Amino acid sequence: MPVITYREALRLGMSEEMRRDPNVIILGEEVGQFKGSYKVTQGMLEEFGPKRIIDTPISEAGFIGLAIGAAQMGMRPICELMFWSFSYVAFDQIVNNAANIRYMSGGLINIPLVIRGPANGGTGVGATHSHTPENLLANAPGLKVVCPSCASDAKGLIKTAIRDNDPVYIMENTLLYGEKEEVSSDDYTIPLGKAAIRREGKDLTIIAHGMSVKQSLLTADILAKDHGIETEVVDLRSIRPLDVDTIVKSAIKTGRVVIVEENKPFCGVGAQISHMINDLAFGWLDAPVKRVSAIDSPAIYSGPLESIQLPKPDRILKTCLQVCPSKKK
Amino acid sequence: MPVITYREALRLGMSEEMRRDPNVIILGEEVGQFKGSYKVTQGMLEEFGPKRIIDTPISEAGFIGLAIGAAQMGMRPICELMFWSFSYVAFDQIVNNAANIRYMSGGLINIPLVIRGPANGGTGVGATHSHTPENLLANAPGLKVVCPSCASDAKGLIKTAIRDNDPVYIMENTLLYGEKEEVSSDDYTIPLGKAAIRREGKDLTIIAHGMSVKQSLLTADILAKDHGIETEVVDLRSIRPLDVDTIVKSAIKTGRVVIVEENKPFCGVGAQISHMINDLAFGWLDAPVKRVSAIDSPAIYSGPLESIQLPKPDRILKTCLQVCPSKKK
Amino acid sequence: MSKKKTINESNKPCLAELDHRACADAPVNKAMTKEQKLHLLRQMVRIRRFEERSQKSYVGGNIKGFLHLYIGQEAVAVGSISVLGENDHTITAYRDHGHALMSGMGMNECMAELYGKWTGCSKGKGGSMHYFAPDKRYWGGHGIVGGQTPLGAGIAFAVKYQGKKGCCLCYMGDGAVNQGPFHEILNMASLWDIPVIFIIENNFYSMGTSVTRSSAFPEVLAKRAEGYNMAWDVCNGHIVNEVRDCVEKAVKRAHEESKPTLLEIQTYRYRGHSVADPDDTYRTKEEIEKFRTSRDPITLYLKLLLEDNVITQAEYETMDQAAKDEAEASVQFAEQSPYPPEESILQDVYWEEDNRNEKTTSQGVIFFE
Amino acid sequence: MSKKKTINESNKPCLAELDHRACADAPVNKAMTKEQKLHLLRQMVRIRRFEERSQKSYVGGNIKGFLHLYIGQEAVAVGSISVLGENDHTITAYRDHGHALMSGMGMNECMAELYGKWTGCSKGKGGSMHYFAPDKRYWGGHGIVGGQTPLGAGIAFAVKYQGKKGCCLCYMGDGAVNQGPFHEILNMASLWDIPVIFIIENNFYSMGTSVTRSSAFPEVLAKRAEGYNMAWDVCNGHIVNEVRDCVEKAVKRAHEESKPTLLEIQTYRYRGHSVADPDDTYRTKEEIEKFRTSRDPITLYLKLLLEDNVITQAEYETMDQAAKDEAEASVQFAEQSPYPPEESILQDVYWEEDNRNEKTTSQGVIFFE
Ligand SMILES: Cc1ncc(C[n+]2csc(CCOP(=O)(O)OP(=O)(O)O)c2C)c(N)n1
Ligand SMILES: Cc1ncc(C[n+]2csc(CCOP(=O)(O)OP(=O)(O)O)c2C)c(N)n1
Ligand SMILES: [Mg+2]
Ligand SMILES: [Mg+2]
Repeated sequence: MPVITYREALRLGMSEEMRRDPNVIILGEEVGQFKGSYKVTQGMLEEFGPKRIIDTPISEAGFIGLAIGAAQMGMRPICELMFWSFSYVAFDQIVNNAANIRYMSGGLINIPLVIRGPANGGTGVGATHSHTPENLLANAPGLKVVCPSCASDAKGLIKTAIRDNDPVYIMENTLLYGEKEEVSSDDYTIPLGKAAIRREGKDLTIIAHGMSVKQSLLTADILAKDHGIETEVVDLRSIRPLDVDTIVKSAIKTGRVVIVEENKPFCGVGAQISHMINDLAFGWLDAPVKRVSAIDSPAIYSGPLESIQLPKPDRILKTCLQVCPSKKK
Repeated sequence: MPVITYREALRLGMSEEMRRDPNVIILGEEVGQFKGSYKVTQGMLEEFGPKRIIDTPISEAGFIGLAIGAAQMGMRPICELMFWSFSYVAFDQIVNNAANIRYMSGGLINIPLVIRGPANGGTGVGATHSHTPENLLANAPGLKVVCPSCASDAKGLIKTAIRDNDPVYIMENTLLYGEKEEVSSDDYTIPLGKAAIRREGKDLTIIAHGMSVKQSLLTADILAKDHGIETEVVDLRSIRPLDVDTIVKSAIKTGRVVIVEENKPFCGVGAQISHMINDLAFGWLDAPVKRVSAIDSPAIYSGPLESIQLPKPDRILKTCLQVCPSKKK
Repeated sequence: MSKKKTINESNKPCLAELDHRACADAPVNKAMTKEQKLHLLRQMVRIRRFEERSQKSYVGGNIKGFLHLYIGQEAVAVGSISVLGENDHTITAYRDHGHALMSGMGMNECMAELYGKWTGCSKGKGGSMHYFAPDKRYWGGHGIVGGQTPLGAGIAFAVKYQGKKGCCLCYMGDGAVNQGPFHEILNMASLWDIPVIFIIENNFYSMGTSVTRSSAFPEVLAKRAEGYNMAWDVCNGHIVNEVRDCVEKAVKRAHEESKPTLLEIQTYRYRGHSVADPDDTYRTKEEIEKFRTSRDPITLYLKLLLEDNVITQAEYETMDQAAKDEAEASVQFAEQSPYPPEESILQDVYWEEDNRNEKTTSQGVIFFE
Repeated sequence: MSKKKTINESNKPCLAELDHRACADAPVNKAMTKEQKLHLLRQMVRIRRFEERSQKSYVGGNIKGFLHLYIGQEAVAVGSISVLGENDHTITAYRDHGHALMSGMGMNECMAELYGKWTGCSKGKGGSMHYFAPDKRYWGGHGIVGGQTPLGAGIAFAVKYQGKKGCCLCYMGDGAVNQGPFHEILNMASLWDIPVIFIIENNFYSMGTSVTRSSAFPEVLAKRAEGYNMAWDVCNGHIVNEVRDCVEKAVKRAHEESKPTLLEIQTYRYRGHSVADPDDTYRTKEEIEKFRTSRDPITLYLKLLLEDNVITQAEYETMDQAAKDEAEASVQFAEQSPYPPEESILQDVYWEEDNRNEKTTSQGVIFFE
């Protein structure tokens, strides 16, 4: 299998779907002539032409609303947000129109819309460019939210998202775009709502999504090496639908759970998962479910501080050892 | 003490503060000549004049952004949203500019802004007008969110909010505007972040905010009468800051907790509170923490169905009895 | 753009003399058959009687939420939609009963929707503000002011993408022109030659705010189009023939040049903003009364059709009675219909959940408790 | 509004001959003392040298995130801010170094901010896009395109409310004009006579998109103001005197009539959108080179001052060296400064938490884990 980047995997997934289905188009700022702000769409203008790869003005509410209207008519638009932070200027279109029209029409309409772009901190772009709104969006019934953590998932999930007949929002990560791995050239899809166990373990469960999966795996290595703790790492992949089964099974198996995410803590995805585990695995837990989220302030610019603010192995490790004491020492 | 409505209590609180401080102004659609869509500001144009009671175009992002700019300069604007649902067209201003500018300026700036308006279902206004975004807003560090459940709190909390030097968002309820109770004419304030125990009990704790407090109290009556269960009802009043102390003490005291809210379940306020209780009262609980939220679809229009969708005594009761079995029978 | 003489540029509700024969001889109107003319009249009457009847039910407590009546504005929806062809679409805001009925929706499904019944056009899930009929190319019914305007452009975009000669009429109120997304989409519509026709139904008030208290603009609102190099026009919405003439030109521009237009159609609502609006702070009873008596769209068109011997007074009365009967029957229908079943609350949220089959690639939990 | 001859209406970057003496004799410019003239030149040079030095640090890996350089556009910030008085304010977008320095901020605090240091103007919390100096009536530095435009109007609103004769200059890029909130605030500014001056710094590109690919508009962007009954003007941003003349008239309008203005100042950036932008897809190297050689704001103003014997070449070189030295020293300062302490992450979030005292009425938990 060819080794390609996360960025290329996204592009491949979209290109395959665009070849399959002429109703798929891409709209966004700088997606065409500029080749994409993060080069995800590089080369696609050449292949698919300006009718399908559409450079927009800086009018997120406008072009996403336009995409919703077009989606109602059977098109399958993919909107690129340069950052998910900019979803806030289009929030009404994104959560109200996209999520509610099907319901308010009694099911007469459906909206096969994909919105994608990066949602992460860690590169010093500051408080206005570092939002991770997966919790805000997954709050709305009618929407689906996925956060691929690696290249092969990126391809499989974006293809599913494009074929899905409901709005699916994909949160990527600028720090993952360059990460490489083997990605099949086959026409494969990954179901939404299916988590992946990235590492098996019996002592402790870490639940994570997106970049936090990587940080959690690094931590799991340390936990094994330095503390004799065997950690199971669950990559959610999809926030809504959510693979509650896998989560709860792992929680019951290990009895100890840490949730890692870049979300701000108050009503973050971790809060929802913690609630469900405490409910569904009540009596099975040997320690309270703990979270490692972004430290609860707006994203700080300063590099070394931002690195502390986001969940990294040192903070994750500390919390894991609270939940599951070291077996060595 | 005079008996006045929730609506009048809000008006009284705002009027008192406007008399105290010439920097307080009100901006919103129909707040002046029309006397307020829900008549909260009735008569204020006459008292304070058009310089301070300002009718705006239907431009929420514009006038809230304007208020943020004015607040930086030492003014203390109160923005009325006709419904909090319309915050979504101004979401960037509301969560990004209002929450982040202080931080990004290293503390040079502060934004004494109040935004208020109703956030509730239950009146058949449908999916686009029934949002309860307290969870989405309280997610953002830099913001404060309060949800008064009764007239005397409405006055005390809005006065505190106006004097607070940070953005405070007040979520009211069209179904509470007409509710009357004794409200002091004194110049009193209620601290943000202080919950109120509305009913004491030893068997079960219900945690609620806004309209759900009323529904919970009704349920507590039934629980006492029909099931011999003594329920403690905690009214959060404030979502952020949050009175974690009172919540956890009550949870430890009763060992059984139900959280009631109009929020949609996924990452609702209840998820956050459930997580905290499970963490801080770990080992003290006799049953899993359960939630009664809005049923997880967009707000339905049809009256009888909306009544099922929102938390009402019948659904609350059922969940309470799951968590705390009837003592009679 | 040409501006017609009947147009009011003072931007106060204006009662200058109107010519009910205006545009009667415009080609698009001259070409109508007798049945087509009667159709226009009948639709205006049906809309009015439907709404009057719904108001009665609302006041009687049988309808919840908001009820925004279109009474007085009927010629706008009727005139404009009457010039559309099979690839043309419509979308509007929450004051949507007129557009829905004129698009071919039935009174029964519309009334049942108001009653929140399972037989309603949206199964009782949408209510007054959210009527939809995609099979009639009618896309709602939208509650957030201005929120439907990018959707309208998107519909027209799709029509063009799919290679059809069609357009989308996208209606909004005078108060909606100050919502940001409308501005964004005006720019895009012009930049990309999208065959969308934005129609500002200027009834001179947004709730209790007169247009001059909410908007800064040159002579007319529609002139803002010039800032986007977009064609625009203004017409009088009390005269159905004038609406047809004006909209038909814009439709031609959309069909033949794939160009957008911003139209302003000046009109007036007789009722409060919604039925619950006390309507006593921003205009006088006399103003309403004068509009009702001097420029009612039904009266004016009836006068023309009587003069031209298209209809007799007796025939009109039969038509009117039929509309009343139809409205009354729709109330019967609504009242006898069941409410949606409880399990329907979680239906129509996700297409994929409503249509689970072997191809469904969604797993896990999608609804939460 | 008057349009000056040097203005380019083709809306492509235009290289027509420029007169470096344009507006030199306008009253606002004639009235300047020698020191004032030198001040303008010095500020342009300081901005340029500061940014060139910051670019070097960025390429060297010492600065994170985005770095949007203003090089080529200096005459806009310098000319416009130079005509302001003590009740006048400024606010801008993320390309904010020029406005910050011209507002009186020091190179040290600005460079330290880029380095993410505790001594930075925002304590290292804001970065390049978020410089603030309220004491200098400079309100940032904003990262969301168009998001600062309502704030600018709000600042001007407050000035007027407080009974002062002042205004706010609110800058944005040519790409920002298609953000909804800007449209909303244009309407409100005109409707309410807010003394705000919106300045579109039209450098003909938003990232890789030329202005004609992102906006539909008549001859010039600023003409959109007519849709709001707002005064507007366009000027050439390569010539600092022309900027001063144009902005000063708008400031007068704000001060004396409390009326807003929409200005378009045509300019050009030499560097990529940000330092990381490869800058190879949307314009030619030749285009950049021609701007740099034929219409550089510093070169043009220096030429004028040399001609008028305000400065000698040697004096200029001293000035330039001083700016370079100052920039270099600011790098030293930044490098030697500490990073913010870890506990500062949770400071400056809430005023009430940073200033807890007996009057604080906030209790409970405000930061979560
Ligand atoms: C974004 C948003 N803000 C406010 C409202 C509340 N609202 C509903 S209708 C309306 C007035 C609209 O007036 P206009 O656009 O003139 O339409 P008309 O009612 O006259 O048909 C307002 C303020 C809303 N629905 N959406
Ligand atoms: C709402 C929003 N959308 C997109 C962006 C990403 N972005 C940052 S700058 C920029 C281009 C802006 O160009 P222009 O307004 O012309 O200013 P210039 O960079 O030329 O100074 C874009 C698209 C953003 N910051 N905010
Ligand atoms: Mg109106
Ligand atoms: Mg630009």
